[in-house]
Amino acid sequence: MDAILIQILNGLDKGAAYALIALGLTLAFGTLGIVNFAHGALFMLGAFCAVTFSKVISFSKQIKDESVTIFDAYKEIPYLEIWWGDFGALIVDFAVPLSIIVAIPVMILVGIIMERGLIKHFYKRTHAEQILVTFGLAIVIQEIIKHFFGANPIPTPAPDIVSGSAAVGALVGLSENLVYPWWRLIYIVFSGLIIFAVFAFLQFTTFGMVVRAGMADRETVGLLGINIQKRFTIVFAIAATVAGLAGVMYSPILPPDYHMGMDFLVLSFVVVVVGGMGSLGGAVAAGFLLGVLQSFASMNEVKSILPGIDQIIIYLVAVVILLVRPRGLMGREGVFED
Amino acid sequence: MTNILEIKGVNKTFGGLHALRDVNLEIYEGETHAIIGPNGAGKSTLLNCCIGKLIPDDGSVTFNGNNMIGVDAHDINHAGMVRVFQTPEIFPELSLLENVLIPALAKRDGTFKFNPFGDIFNEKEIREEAMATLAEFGLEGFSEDHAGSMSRGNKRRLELAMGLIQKPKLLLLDEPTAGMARLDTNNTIDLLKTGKMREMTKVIIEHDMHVVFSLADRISVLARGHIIATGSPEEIKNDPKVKEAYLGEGDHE
Amino acid sequence: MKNLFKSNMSIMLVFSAIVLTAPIWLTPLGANYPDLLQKFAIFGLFAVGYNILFGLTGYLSFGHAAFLGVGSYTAVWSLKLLSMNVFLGIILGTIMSGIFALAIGYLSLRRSGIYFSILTLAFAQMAYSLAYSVLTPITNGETGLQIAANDPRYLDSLVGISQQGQGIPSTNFFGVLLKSWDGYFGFYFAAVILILGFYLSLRVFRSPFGLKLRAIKSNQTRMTYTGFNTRPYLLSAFVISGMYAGLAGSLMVAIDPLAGAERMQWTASGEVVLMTILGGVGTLIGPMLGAVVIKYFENIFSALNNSELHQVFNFLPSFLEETMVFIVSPFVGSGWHLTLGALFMLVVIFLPGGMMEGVTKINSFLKRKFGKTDAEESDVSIQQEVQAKAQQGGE
Amino acid sequence: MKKNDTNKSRRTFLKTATASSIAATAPASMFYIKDAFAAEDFRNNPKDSKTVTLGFNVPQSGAYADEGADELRAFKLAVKHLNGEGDGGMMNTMKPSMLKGNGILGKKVAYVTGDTQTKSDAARASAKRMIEKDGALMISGGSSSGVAIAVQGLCQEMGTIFMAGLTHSNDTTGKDKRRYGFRHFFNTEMSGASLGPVLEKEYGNERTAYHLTADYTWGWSQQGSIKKYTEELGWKTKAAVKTPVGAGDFSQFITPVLNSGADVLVLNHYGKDMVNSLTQAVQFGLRDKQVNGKDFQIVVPLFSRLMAQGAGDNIKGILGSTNWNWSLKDAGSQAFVKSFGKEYGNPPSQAAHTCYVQTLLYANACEMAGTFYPPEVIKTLEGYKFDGMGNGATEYRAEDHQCFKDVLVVRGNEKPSSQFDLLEVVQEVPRAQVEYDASLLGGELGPYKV
Repeated sequence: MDAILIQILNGLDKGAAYALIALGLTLAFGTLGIVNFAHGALFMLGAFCAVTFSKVISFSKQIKDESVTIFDAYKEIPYLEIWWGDFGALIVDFAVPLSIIVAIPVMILVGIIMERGLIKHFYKRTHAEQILVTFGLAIVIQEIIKHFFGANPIPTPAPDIVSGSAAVGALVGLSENLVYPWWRLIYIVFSGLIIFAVFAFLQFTTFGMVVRAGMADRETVGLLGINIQKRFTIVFAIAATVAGLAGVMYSPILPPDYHMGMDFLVLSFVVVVVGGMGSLGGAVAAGFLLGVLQSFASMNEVKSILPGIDQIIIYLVAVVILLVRPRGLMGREGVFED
Repeated sequence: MTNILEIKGVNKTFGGLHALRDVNLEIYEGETHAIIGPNGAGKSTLLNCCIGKLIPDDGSVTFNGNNMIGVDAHDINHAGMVRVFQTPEIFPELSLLENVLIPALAKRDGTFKFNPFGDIFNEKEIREEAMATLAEFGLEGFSEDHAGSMSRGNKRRLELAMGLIQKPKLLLLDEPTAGMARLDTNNTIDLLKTGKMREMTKVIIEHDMHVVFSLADRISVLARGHIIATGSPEEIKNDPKVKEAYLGEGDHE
Repeated sequence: MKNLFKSNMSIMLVFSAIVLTAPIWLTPLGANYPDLLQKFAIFGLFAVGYNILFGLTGYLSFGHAAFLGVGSYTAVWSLKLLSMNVFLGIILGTIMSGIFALAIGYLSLRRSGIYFSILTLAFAQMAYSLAYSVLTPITNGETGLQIAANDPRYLDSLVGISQQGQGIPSTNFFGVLLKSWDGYFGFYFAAVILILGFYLSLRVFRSPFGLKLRAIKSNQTRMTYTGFNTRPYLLSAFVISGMYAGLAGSLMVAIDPLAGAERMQWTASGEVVLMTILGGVGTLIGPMLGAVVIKYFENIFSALNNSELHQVFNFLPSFLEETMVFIVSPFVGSGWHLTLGALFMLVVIFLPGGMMEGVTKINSFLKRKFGKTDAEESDVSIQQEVQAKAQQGGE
Repeated sequence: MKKNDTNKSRRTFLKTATASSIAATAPASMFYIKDAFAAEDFRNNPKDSKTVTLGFNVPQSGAYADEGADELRAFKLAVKHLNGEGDGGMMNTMKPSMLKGNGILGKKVAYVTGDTQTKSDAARASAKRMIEKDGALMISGGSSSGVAIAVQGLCQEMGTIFMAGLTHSNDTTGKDKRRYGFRHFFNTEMSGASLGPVLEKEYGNERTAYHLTADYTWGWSQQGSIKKYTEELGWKTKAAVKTPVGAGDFSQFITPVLNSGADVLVLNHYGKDMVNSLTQAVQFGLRDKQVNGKDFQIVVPLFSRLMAQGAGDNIKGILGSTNWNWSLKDAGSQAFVKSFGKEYGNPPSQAAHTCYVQTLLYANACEMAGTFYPPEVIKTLEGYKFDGMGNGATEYRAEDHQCFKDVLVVRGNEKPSSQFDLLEVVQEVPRAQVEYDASLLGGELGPYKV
């Protein structure tokens, strides 16, 4: 029972990341008709917002380390700590959650620049060309990051207070063995909030209504004389921000490196396809579903029956879905079904 | 007269919409048969049921004595029923000559032939035939130009050439003059009336009455998914049901 | 198009001459060492084959690296179990990847457009993941599959060749070691196969089969109503290009008998897409050109460092030299991917026909400038284009 | 230049072909000829050149990039010392030594570098570039056994000596050993032999282990060795799960451990993988657990200070083995740490140490042989006994080109005295305890001449 529960939690955790990335991807696809291979790079950029922010606020003074005698060594102490003492240390410690404040405007800006500068010129080009140009863009973005941050993952720890694990089992009256890291729980909740916010925005605002109408029938909305261009830009900025926030919060789980976007890109595309191209609900559902499936597939009991299944389960599901039901779980009929 | 195409009791519904109701139609060999009707009467649906794009709910479509329902589109083509599209469907990136070579190759190679070592430049016979066909439509001067850069009138000619080179038993023309200026329309009418095109069995879907009455040997009128009349142009002109259902409205268009 | 095909013979002669003299004319570029030359030939072959699918039919596969990997693994196993003669390994590698391509293509081609791309991507990733995990007895996983001194090599021992006690034998082609001539034999071997492969692709391009593939790319629906069953055509193109990939993969093994799973990863598939687009998709020579450029970047550009840059710019005044080095340095060395990505974007945005389109444009520009008759011709075609656009707009 | 070479080797090829009786009598063309160097000539022979080029092939990206960066620092330092710059480091403590600080055989040492990306294909490509284009006479480096084995195979083929960097799999000097490959670093067999008794002392005989293993030659080798030695103690092995290299998120592999009934987790991971898996194992509360009435323990059989730095507090108290640590007090280690620390502001890692030593050993062997001709250099290194390089008296065993020396069993330091003082040496296991017969691991070295 514990084993099952913990696999579910673990699946939700993975699924939360998949769902968040896929959500932005499918939003951009559904409204703008853009197949964005640079979406993974946006996720990565978000994570590097956290990295940059924590680097900046932990900017340090070098102090000679007297304990090393054999050669001259230097210790680094953040200036914030020197100036503000414990409070400064606390801020440094909370770098990741605090960096959300920075990440939101940065990602919005990145989204706007990307849409205005490049994506907008590709609305009328073929999907293949969109894939190719955004693939190129993804390479450029990740190489720029590599240039400034190096090729190696940069540890970006969560605040100390949540670095341990929560006794989830004891909390809900189950076995005490059932523990789960705090930060991963936070990630699940956080992604739930973001997803809720996006859906609420689309559901309850006029802007959202237009966007939803656009997803249903782009041409008609264009004919209504609504300034679609501006809305497209905003939608793209939202998609970028969602991906970016997913990246920020993911950085303590996986030390960010310049390549992390590419690793998630393929998976999130699969998630979008399984959910149904252009279906927001589908993307979220498929994200969590695939996360949980993958988590269960990596149980030893499963692997002993189907060796290697944990490595391919996601792709396998995608292949089956594409062959049997190309519109995906919740996609509309006719989207790309030829 | 022998029937080349027989449509019997065809019904087709989309959701709640009854697009075709018990349609019966016979096309005689050698005739030019026009199907007319107001927008949304089901003309295109009927055509699509013939060429394998749609499968009727019930009824039969027999071509040359063979059932055509559920047969793949490419096999229907090889049976001898060839379609010319409303908006010219050509290969825009290929040259005009290549555009005509393709259907000629289809005629020769069948639905699939793996011949990666042939040489398209040495296929003298088929190239000459293609050039001759282009010449028939006055396109020989453009044979090396990209089809996509042609004017709409030339695209239409090209498409007719593509249909003709396959020597079909029956040519289905879907609004061959749609969107054309009067001059082009008249040119197209002339094209369809002269040379090899004249003798060919044709079904024309059209709502330009000028075209219909210039070309058709017989006319069927489709209204709300149902054939309300079939006959010679004179008979149709004087049919009160037709007047009511179609011609009256047609004048307004 | 026609000019391109004017003469089979002269194209092949020029191509062969350029390829076979590569060790000489690449010397000033520092790219004349065997390993890189071999890479040019092998990846050129890979791209030329990929172009038969992507260039002719327009189907964007993101999984061709899997076939390259299958070819490699098969070839290593042939070296291990049968013979150190690479002839057999290359044949078997090509056939085996053809079989894989048939299976994957059969399923993937049930969909088109982006769904096709994602299907191929998923299949290739599965192959990669399995090669990395469960299939390690066959692939030796991350370590890579290598030959060993005590491999059985049944065919070799059958004809009485034994290498016991001599360490690990080298690959040979009917007795001639691939590493002979300081490794240049390996290059010439690959180059001859490249020339053959290029000739084959040339034939495909100008065959009725090739024309039909181009027609499918142009308007697949129309092909169906013209009487063609398009799927077998697509499948043939897919299998042919898969076999090219397998051939390239087994050539890699022939020259360097090792197969690693990473050559099956989707980014490796992405690389061949980059090559094809960069050079000019659907053109005969473009993909080969793209492969050379990318491999040159990867091997030479990536090894450039600041001191070498200073040498390049040392004709400038020193402050300018510093500035130039500062500007250029992020784009070379480990930053070569940045150059590649940026170049690729520029090509997709401004030159969808790749470098070959650039060549054509420059050519016609020069002609317009210096040759009157041609200028008139191009003016006519421009007029036609304008006309066509105006008409489309009017609809 | 190129043309000459080609002619020469073609001539050599013909000579060999006619001289060889097999060639003369071979019935079919499907036979096999050995290419050979004439004794006076060999690939990249520096001849009259004033410099000799060495190739340093290290991971600059991927899971082992930290080690790679440190290796490169060590190589640069070694080249400096060989050329007589700096304080000379271990050149002053190495014995016997013929190094004079004037390069190698009077030729100044130059070097080229490459990025292995921790991938076999990429590593071979960059090694090939260094040999074929840059004229490297010796290749060294690497931080993965997969890469080491791949590059070692290539070097045998090319007739270029390979002085392995950090490679810990048994296969490097076992199943896949090569005449042209040498390893100073220890291996998993030695780790198992040294760690076994300590584990018994600390955790007793009744333990159930759960292995998470990097899925490649080193992981398999280490899992095998640890399993072998712990099962000899009476431990049980609950499961051994393979994880992909560079997986990043190991949570899906760690969660099954929680309820498996195992009370020891053996992490057969290295570099970033180990930092991630250990951190996540701790996050999932493994170290606070009680299983079978015992405290749950984590063991990391191959340790390095760089990893300890990455893992932070999580590493405290965890047992493992290491080839070398900067805290050693012998003269050689001290000289090296001093020199390295002065240059870079931090102490060298074990990866840096082994690469530095390997470079010096190669240079010294050339001096001793009086030539760069690889077969002669190889013969000098085989059976070479030396001291003063940080691990006590050491021998390059001729049968498998494996160095035999003392091994360190270490523990994550609970109370570090400085930011670098992360590993506490539990025991210096003497060489005799970790020595094994060369036949145990099999393999075949192959010929001197290629």
